[in-house]
Amino acid sequence: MAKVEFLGPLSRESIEVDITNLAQLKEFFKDDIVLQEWLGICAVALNDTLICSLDVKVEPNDKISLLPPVCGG
Amino acid sequence: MAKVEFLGPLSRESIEVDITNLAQLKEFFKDDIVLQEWLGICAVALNDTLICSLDVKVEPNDKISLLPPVCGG
Amino acid sequence: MMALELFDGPLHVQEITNRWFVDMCDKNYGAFIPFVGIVRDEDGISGLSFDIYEPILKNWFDSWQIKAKAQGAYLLMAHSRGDVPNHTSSYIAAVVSPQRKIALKFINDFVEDFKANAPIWKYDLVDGKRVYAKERSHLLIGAGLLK
Amino acid sequence: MMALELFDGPLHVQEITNRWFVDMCDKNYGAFIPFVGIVRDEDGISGLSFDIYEPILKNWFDSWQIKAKAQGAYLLMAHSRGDVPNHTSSYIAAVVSPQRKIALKFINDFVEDFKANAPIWKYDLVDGKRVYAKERSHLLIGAGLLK
Repeated sequence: MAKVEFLGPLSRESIEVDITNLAQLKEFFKDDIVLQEWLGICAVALNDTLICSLDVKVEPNDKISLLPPVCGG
Repeated sequence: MAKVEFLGPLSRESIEVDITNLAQLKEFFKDDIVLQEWLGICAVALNDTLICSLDVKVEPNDKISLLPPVCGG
Repeated sequence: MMALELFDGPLHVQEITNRWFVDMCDKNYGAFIPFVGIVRDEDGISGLSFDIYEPILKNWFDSWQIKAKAQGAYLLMAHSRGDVPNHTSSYIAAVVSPQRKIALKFINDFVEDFKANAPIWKYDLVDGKRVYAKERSHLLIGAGLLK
Repeated sequence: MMALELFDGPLHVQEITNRWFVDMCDKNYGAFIPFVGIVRDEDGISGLSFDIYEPILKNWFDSWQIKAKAQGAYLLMAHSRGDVPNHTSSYIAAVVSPQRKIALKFINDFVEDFKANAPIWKYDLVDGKRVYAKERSHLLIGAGLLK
């Protein structure tokens, strides 16, 4: 199972999901109305590297992080 | 009499000169071989304002400063 | 010495910048430029609050440190976690370099890229509550991938 | 508070920058950027030495302060007179501004213009003697007028 973290203002507990790529994660979230609002502005990291394609393979024990818009300083 | 200051590495005592414009100061210095070497790179201030023309009038009690190339910091 | 330091609450600016100066002054760098960010009293906030995702922040910082070292420079950074009251500091970035122009360029580019890409979330503190500063926040690369 | 401070010998960097920070942190500026110049050990020098022509330096500084205030910013500067050993500081310039980008632009432009136009003469200290740093120095406006 891969772990999904919801960072910053997403403020949700992590979950575990049984997926092999990010397209499946997109499908997994499609009925979550509240999260849909955020997904349009969230970036996605796989094992702490930002990802730009849904085709990326997800292995068991991978960590996926959802990152809302940032503003440090 | 106007006062002429030799700043920084020029390292000379100030002098007083009886002139009414900067062209006369140029004339006054023309036989000073050592100073000629410096004059090509020195800027000139009249009462602490940098000057770009020899036509500027000089009044008694004016202060003229010769400023070699600078490097602060 | 750590080049990236995270603290709970406001930064002790003098302790941090004094320590960095002492650590750096005998390393034959010619310029030391700290950028100190101070929380402004505006829009009725009592302060700001921050969440940080450390693994990606460290990767981001390390990639900048490699860039800096390639030009003979070195970067330092401190940031707050949690609440930071008005008129105190939440962020210090610094560069040292043998050369003035490289130092000035790095402090500009490093701070600007920090604002755009460091995985830190900012909240206004309003009536004791955290309000996500969504309008002032910046989309990261790949944002919207799962929409 | 003086915005332009001149000292005999090396600058007490921590005293100066700490004091500036304390003076400025409650004025609702969002960014404080000191640039600290440190004397590098190079070419066999034991330090640098400086002459300053204060009247024109003050005019130059005041004209920059007017520019800064027009954009809501404020400048501070300290410089050494006389001898400054290697690995100590001869020069600190700082800007405070409500806005980060204005502060970053000012510290760059102010320091660069300082290097080009401030009436300060630099000497290398070599074997206890002052050697004018002619090759590293910059002609002022109107140079050569009396040649």
